[in-house]
Amino acid sequence: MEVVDIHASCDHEFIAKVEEESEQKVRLCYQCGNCTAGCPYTFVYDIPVSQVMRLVQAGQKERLLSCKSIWLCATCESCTTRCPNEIDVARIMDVLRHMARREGYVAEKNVKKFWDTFLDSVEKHGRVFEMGLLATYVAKTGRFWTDMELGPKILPKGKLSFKPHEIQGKDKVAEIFKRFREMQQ
Amino acid sequence: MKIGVFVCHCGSNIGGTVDAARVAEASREFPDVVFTSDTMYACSEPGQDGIIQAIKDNQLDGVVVSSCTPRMHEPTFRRTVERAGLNRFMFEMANIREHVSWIGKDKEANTNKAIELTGIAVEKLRRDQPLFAKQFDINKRVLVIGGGVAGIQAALDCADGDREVVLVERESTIGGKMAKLDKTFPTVDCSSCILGPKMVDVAQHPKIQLYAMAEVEEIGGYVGNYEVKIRRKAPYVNWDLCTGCGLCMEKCPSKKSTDRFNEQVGSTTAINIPFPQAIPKKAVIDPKFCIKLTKGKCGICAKICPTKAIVFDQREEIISESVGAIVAATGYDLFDISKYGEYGGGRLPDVITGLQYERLLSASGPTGGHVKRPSDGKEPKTIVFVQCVGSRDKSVDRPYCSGFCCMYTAKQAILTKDHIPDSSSYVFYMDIRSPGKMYDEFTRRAMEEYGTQYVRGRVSMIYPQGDKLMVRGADTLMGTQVEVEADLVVLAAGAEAAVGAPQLAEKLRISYDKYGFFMESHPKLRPVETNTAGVYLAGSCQGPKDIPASVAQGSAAAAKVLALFAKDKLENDPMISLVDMKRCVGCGKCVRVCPFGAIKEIDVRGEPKAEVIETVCQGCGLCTATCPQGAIQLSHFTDNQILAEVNALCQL
Amino acid sequence: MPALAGKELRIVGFLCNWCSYGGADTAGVGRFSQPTDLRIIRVPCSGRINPLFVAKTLLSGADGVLVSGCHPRDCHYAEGNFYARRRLEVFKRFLPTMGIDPDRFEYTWVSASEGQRWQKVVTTFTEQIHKLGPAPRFGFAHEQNPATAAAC
Amino acid sequence: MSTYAYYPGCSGLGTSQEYESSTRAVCRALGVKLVDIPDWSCCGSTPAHTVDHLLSSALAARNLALAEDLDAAAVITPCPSCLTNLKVAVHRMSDREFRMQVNKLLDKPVDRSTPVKSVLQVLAEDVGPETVAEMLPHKPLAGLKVAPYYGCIMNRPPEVMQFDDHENPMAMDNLMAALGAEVLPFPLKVECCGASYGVARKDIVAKLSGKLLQAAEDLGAHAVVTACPLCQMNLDLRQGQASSAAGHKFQLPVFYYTQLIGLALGVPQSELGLSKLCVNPRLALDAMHAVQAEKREQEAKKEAAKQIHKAKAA
Ligand SMILES: Cc1cc2nc3c(=O)[nH]c(=O)nc-3n(C[C@H](O)[C@H](O)[C@H](O)COP(=O)(O)OP(=O)(O)OC[C@H]3O[C@@H](n4cnc5c(N)ncnc54)[C@H](O)[C@@H]3O)c2cc1C
Ligand SMILES: Cc1cc2nc3c(=O)[nH]c(=O)nc-3n(C[C@H](O)[C@H](O)[C@H](O)COP(=O)(O)OP(=O)(O)OC[C@H]3O[C@@H](n4cnc5c(N)ncnc54)[C@H](O)[C@@H]3O)c2cc1C
Ligand code: SF4
Ligand code: SF4
Ligand code: SF4
Ligand code: SF4
Ligand code: SF4
Ligand code: SF4
Ligand code: SF4
Ligand code: SF4
Repeated sequence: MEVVDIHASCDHEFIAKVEEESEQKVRLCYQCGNCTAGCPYTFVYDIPVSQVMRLVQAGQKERLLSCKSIWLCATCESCTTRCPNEIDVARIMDVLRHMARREGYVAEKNVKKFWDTFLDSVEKHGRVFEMGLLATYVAKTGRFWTDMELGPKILPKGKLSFKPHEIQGKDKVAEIFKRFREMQQ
Repeated sequence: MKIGVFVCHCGSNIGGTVDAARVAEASREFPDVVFTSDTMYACSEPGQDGIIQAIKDNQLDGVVVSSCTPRMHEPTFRRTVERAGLNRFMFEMANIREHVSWIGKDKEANTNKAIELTGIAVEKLRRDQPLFAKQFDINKRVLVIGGGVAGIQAALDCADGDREVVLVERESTIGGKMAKLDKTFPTVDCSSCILGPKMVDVAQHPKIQLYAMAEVEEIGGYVGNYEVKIRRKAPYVNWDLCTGCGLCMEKCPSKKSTDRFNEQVGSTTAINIPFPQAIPKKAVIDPKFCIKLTKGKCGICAKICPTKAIVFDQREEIISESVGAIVAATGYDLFDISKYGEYGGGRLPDVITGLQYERLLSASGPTGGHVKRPSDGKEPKTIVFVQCVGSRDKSVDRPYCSGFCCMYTAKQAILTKDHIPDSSSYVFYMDIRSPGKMYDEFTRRAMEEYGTQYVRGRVSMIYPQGDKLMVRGADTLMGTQVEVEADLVVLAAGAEAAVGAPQLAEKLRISYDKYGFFMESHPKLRPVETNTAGVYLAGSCQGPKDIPASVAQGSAAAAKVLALFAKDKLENDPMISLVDMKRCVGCGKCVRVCPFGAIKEIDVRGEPKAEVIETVCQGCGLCTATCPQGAIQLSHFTDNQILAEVNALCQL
Repeated sequence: MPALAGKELRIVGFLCNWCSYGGADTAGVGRFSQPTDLRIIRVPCSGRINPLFVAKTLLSGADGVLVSGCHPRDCHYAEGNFYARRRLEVFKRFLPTMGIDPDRFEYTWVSASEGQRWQKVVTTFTEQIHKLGPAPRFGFAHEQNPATAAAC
Repeated sequence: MSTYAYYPGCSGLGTSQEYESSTRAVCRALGVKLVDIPDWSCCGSTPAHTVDHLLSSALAARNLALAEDLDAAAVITPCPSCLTNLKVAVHRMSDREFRMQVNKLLDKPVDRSTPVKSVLQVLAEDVGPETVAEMLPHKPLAGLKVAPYYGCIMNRPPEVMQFDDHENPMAMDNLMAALGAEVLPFPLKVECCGASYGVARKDIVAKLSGKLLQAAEDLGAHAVVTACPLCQMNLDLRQGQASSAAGHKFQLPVFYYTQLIGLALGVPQSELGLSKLCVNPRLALDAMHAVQAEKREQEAKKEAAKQIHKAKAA
């Protein structure tokens, strides 16, 4: 196991940034583990959420931004709701994800691709085009649709439209994305 | 007038961020100041001797010490100047520690501020007058409020000190929480075996007057002379006649009454004696459940009672008592676990509080000491204990540690193994707090000898699965989520202030913290005194405390009462209001405003005038701020003095 | 002595001995750092405070006055703070007629245990006064501008 | 009753068509007036807030701005995911600074703070289970054992959602009880079903949804009732995947609560969309009818016995 020099490796700037963007004080966490206890996703996490909190306190940026957990958090709000110190843990998970994106870390590529494809669809049509979303996702991941067996279940129900639901204001929605990107620069 | 100014460094406490020498030097410029010096520790023996020497050498008429808060050392220095022959009121203090050096970082600003605060103290001192205390009689009886173990101890110690004691308990029996416990840590001796005899002593002590089912209604007066009104609720039984035979309980048909003593584990009869060792051992009817009192029918108990003690039309009564001192010992209550929806508190019958579990363990409890879970009466084999429920949790506004639940959880885990040898116990904890004599050894025994599994982490949710309870928690040391299927879950519900504690504090005119616990005068040096003279604290009404600490405080409070009663006369605080007869127009406004009834209207040659009863006045100054003529002035805080302070700050 | 030139304004506090003065002590014991402008005058009870003291203080050149007592119902003398509140509430409404910005005067409650609250009260009030700037000077109080006078 | 600005959400046009149509039908039947937000756009759902909170709020806020012109009592939506995004946007925009930032991204700025509610909240609070019960004295769903499942974000975090109990919500329970259904105390009401990981990580959904289905089955439920398109899809469409993961075949119909209310109120089949469900709803309805039939039979027997008794006595 790696020995961590807790003085030298603590990235204070990172801690400050997480605190600023999430508007949460990570020092309030006393490591009770309640968030981990309640998190339905612990079974797929590489770092349980209470340890994510601990690593933020210890300023371990690299380990955090490269972990899988931040991509697998479903924002179910269990941790936020039950944290005895009223820390919005889910929001910290979100913020870590934002940072990972900005700095080019993606530990769960398919999850990111799915979300990106979803937003592309919104940007393009104003609303999500479910069928198009699936098609693009399959194309992007280069994986054949893993849910193939669901096809016969859902297609006959006539629920998935083969045509996007375009809206009049779709340019306005696209504009939101555009302005957002400009603002980011 | 000749004034001396002494500026304290308090080691580096003041000296670190205030230039004490410069404060002393600058003070020389103030009017009437003839001597200044700076000293390392003003309150130390050489420090005080230095002051005395300077008074004598320079024939000083008054002294200013610039140091810590007057709430700490004003009495100390008053005694110092008295030893040098001055009147103790010819002394002022400037608070340059708590209000300056400890809160400001800028040394220059601090020094400037310290000089100014010293300046206003000098201006006030220039207008001080020697004041002399009056003596008054003291009523050497004591009121103890709350008959838990702390109140019992205080009452017995005072009574053994030959003082009359009035003990007021709101339940129908004394004993408090300790009476409900099975065994007690760290010795695991039976609670009622050690408390029972003390309770009997209370009942039999000729110096103790016990009022059970009673609460304090109103408190008037002041140290040495309190007037107390006590409201005694109606038990619907004439207690002079009731022998505690219990025949009525056997026959009462209303069997679904709330069983308060057993923490609502099961129910009881409408007429009830809470437990066999109750003191007083008298029956009480719960009017909410008595068929006679709710529907007019029944009356079986009245027929059966051999002494004809039942009185259905009994009314509550108000009793007056005069006492000289009061001990508050009203204890704590438990956090309401239903606030934790995720634990199913109050919803799932097999999720219970620690105190309920004590009743299940107790041989005199509703299950006769056989641990049976409430839902189906089965003996549980897997028991999960969850610590810090309603403690150390900001989200439910209980950030404090309840102090004793780590220990009682360990105790309950040990007792569980004794009761059910083939059981497994799990304790979810965040930290184990066991800082007492033999305490840590005790929790270690729970783990090492009794095989209790301690899991470091909080529990997030508890939900039923079949006839079991699924407990989902974390083991932070293992770094993972864990689950246990339990038969019974015991929540270590934290302690909170007793119901009604703030209201009682207001009647006693003592302070309480934001959670309702009573405030002591000083957290370290005056732990059982309050800021109201003659009112003392004992036990967990001041903050969660285990039995040893509660008993120690009961005795400490008794010692304070006995020390107070060792004097035959008390001296009043001479900082009282006085009326200037020439100015008073007899409007009576001050008479009406005084909260203590300390001003009476007198007749001076046919004209109404106000007069202050010196031993009654508490020195609040409300009258002074009210009088339209400026005729009534609070000594030591006169209008002139306060305005001189204002001027010193503003008009230079 | 004037307030420290350029750094401080003149703020005077009237605090009851039992609650707020104790709260200020608690803040000190807890080392809760605060701006240095405030000078505290200790009185037994907020009920002792005659509104005229506050008026006099403001007219004499103070830039702000803070009165603090026990929480309602928590008065050491039973009901002193109740009278204080009534008087000071009326007084505050009366301030504009005296040509004084009512924001220069605040009254509040802080108990002896509330060190942190005291820190907040002082910090906020001091900020508020700094926003208002030095009070306009009344001719009769003094000629000299305290802000330019040398420290002690 | 007031008029509400209605935000259907994207899935209502596709995978949750039956939720959409049954919601409209039930609202009509219960006198809840809906006015669609004209030209509404996607709220951004989960993907948006995983990218950035400002972008996420702006996508939601575009709709809030459009709704302002409708002058409605509240913006309401059937979908908890949309609800969360809209509510969080409103919540955060109470901070002026943040609102200004959001408005910078929008063509039409948000001026006021509009209340946002779920359709469930309106039905539970503004209509109320008592009203529903009064309309249905014959308790049409008697005998149907349901496990109400709220999903993780309908009530959480409580500071933002401000609706019902966040650990043990009861709104749907009470509505179902009003229809006469037997409501089971479902212990995992607010546990997560796997959310939107169905496509990228279906193993997660299979496991989490499997837990929920197992708990409902253990209670003896005839059906699960949901209020969320994603939950419904995970539990219904992906029930087979959950079964394979659990190594145990689940056969639990998963209704939208609006479908059951609609069924009880006699809303036409075309609007209920029961045929759009994957696990055959008949399984549950047949069980219900069986219970009802048995009960009728028992009552008839009792009645007969009484008659005989009377006759004998006479
Ligand atoms: C589950 C559990 C297990 C515990 N086990 C142990 C143990 O093993 N060992 C140990 O050392 N400690 C134990 N404790 C702690 C112990 O209960 C307390 O230390 C002790 O009871 C404190 O005594 P007290 O007199 O201060 O308060 P209490 O016992 O609460 O007594 C206060 C009394 O005042 C009365 N009262 C309240 N308000 C009023 C009023 N306004 N007027 C009149 N009367 C009033 C109450 O009715 C009560 O009788 C345990 C606590 C719990 C919850
Ligand atoms: C590093 C440290 C920091 C601490 N900080 C704090 C703190 O911040 N807050 C706090 O509350 N507590 C603190 N404590 C604990 C505190 O020191 C004790 O609570 C306190 O001193 C106990 O007082 P005492 O009178 O019982 O014992 P002591 O202070 O030990 O006094 C005993 C006295 O008896 C004398 N004596 C011993 N034997 C004999 C004999 N046979 N004949 C005559 N005289 C004898 C000794 O010389 C001594 O003067 C701290 C302790 C340590 C070690
Ligand atoms: S629940 Fe809160 S305090 Fe506990 S470990 Fe998680 S973030 Fe920290
Ligand atoms: S919000 Fe994310 S981290 Fe928190 S409990 Fe849910 S999935 Fe886990
Ligand atoms: S007088 Fe006060 S400030 Fe001075 S040494 Fe003593 S405690 Fe410290
Ligand atoms: S009331 Fe009568 S019957 Fe009941 S215990 Fe007292 S003496 Fe016995
Ligand atoms: S009169 Fe009341 S207390 Fe007496 S036996 Fe009947 S129900 Fe019980
Ligand atoms: S004593 Fe132990 S269980 Fe109780 S609050 Fe403190 S740490 Fe928690
Ligand atoms: S100071 Fe005045 S009002 Fe206060 S107790 Fe004395 S006489 Fe009464
Ligand atoms: S208020 Fe003043 S003038 Fe009136 S009676 Fe009292 S002392 Fe005299």
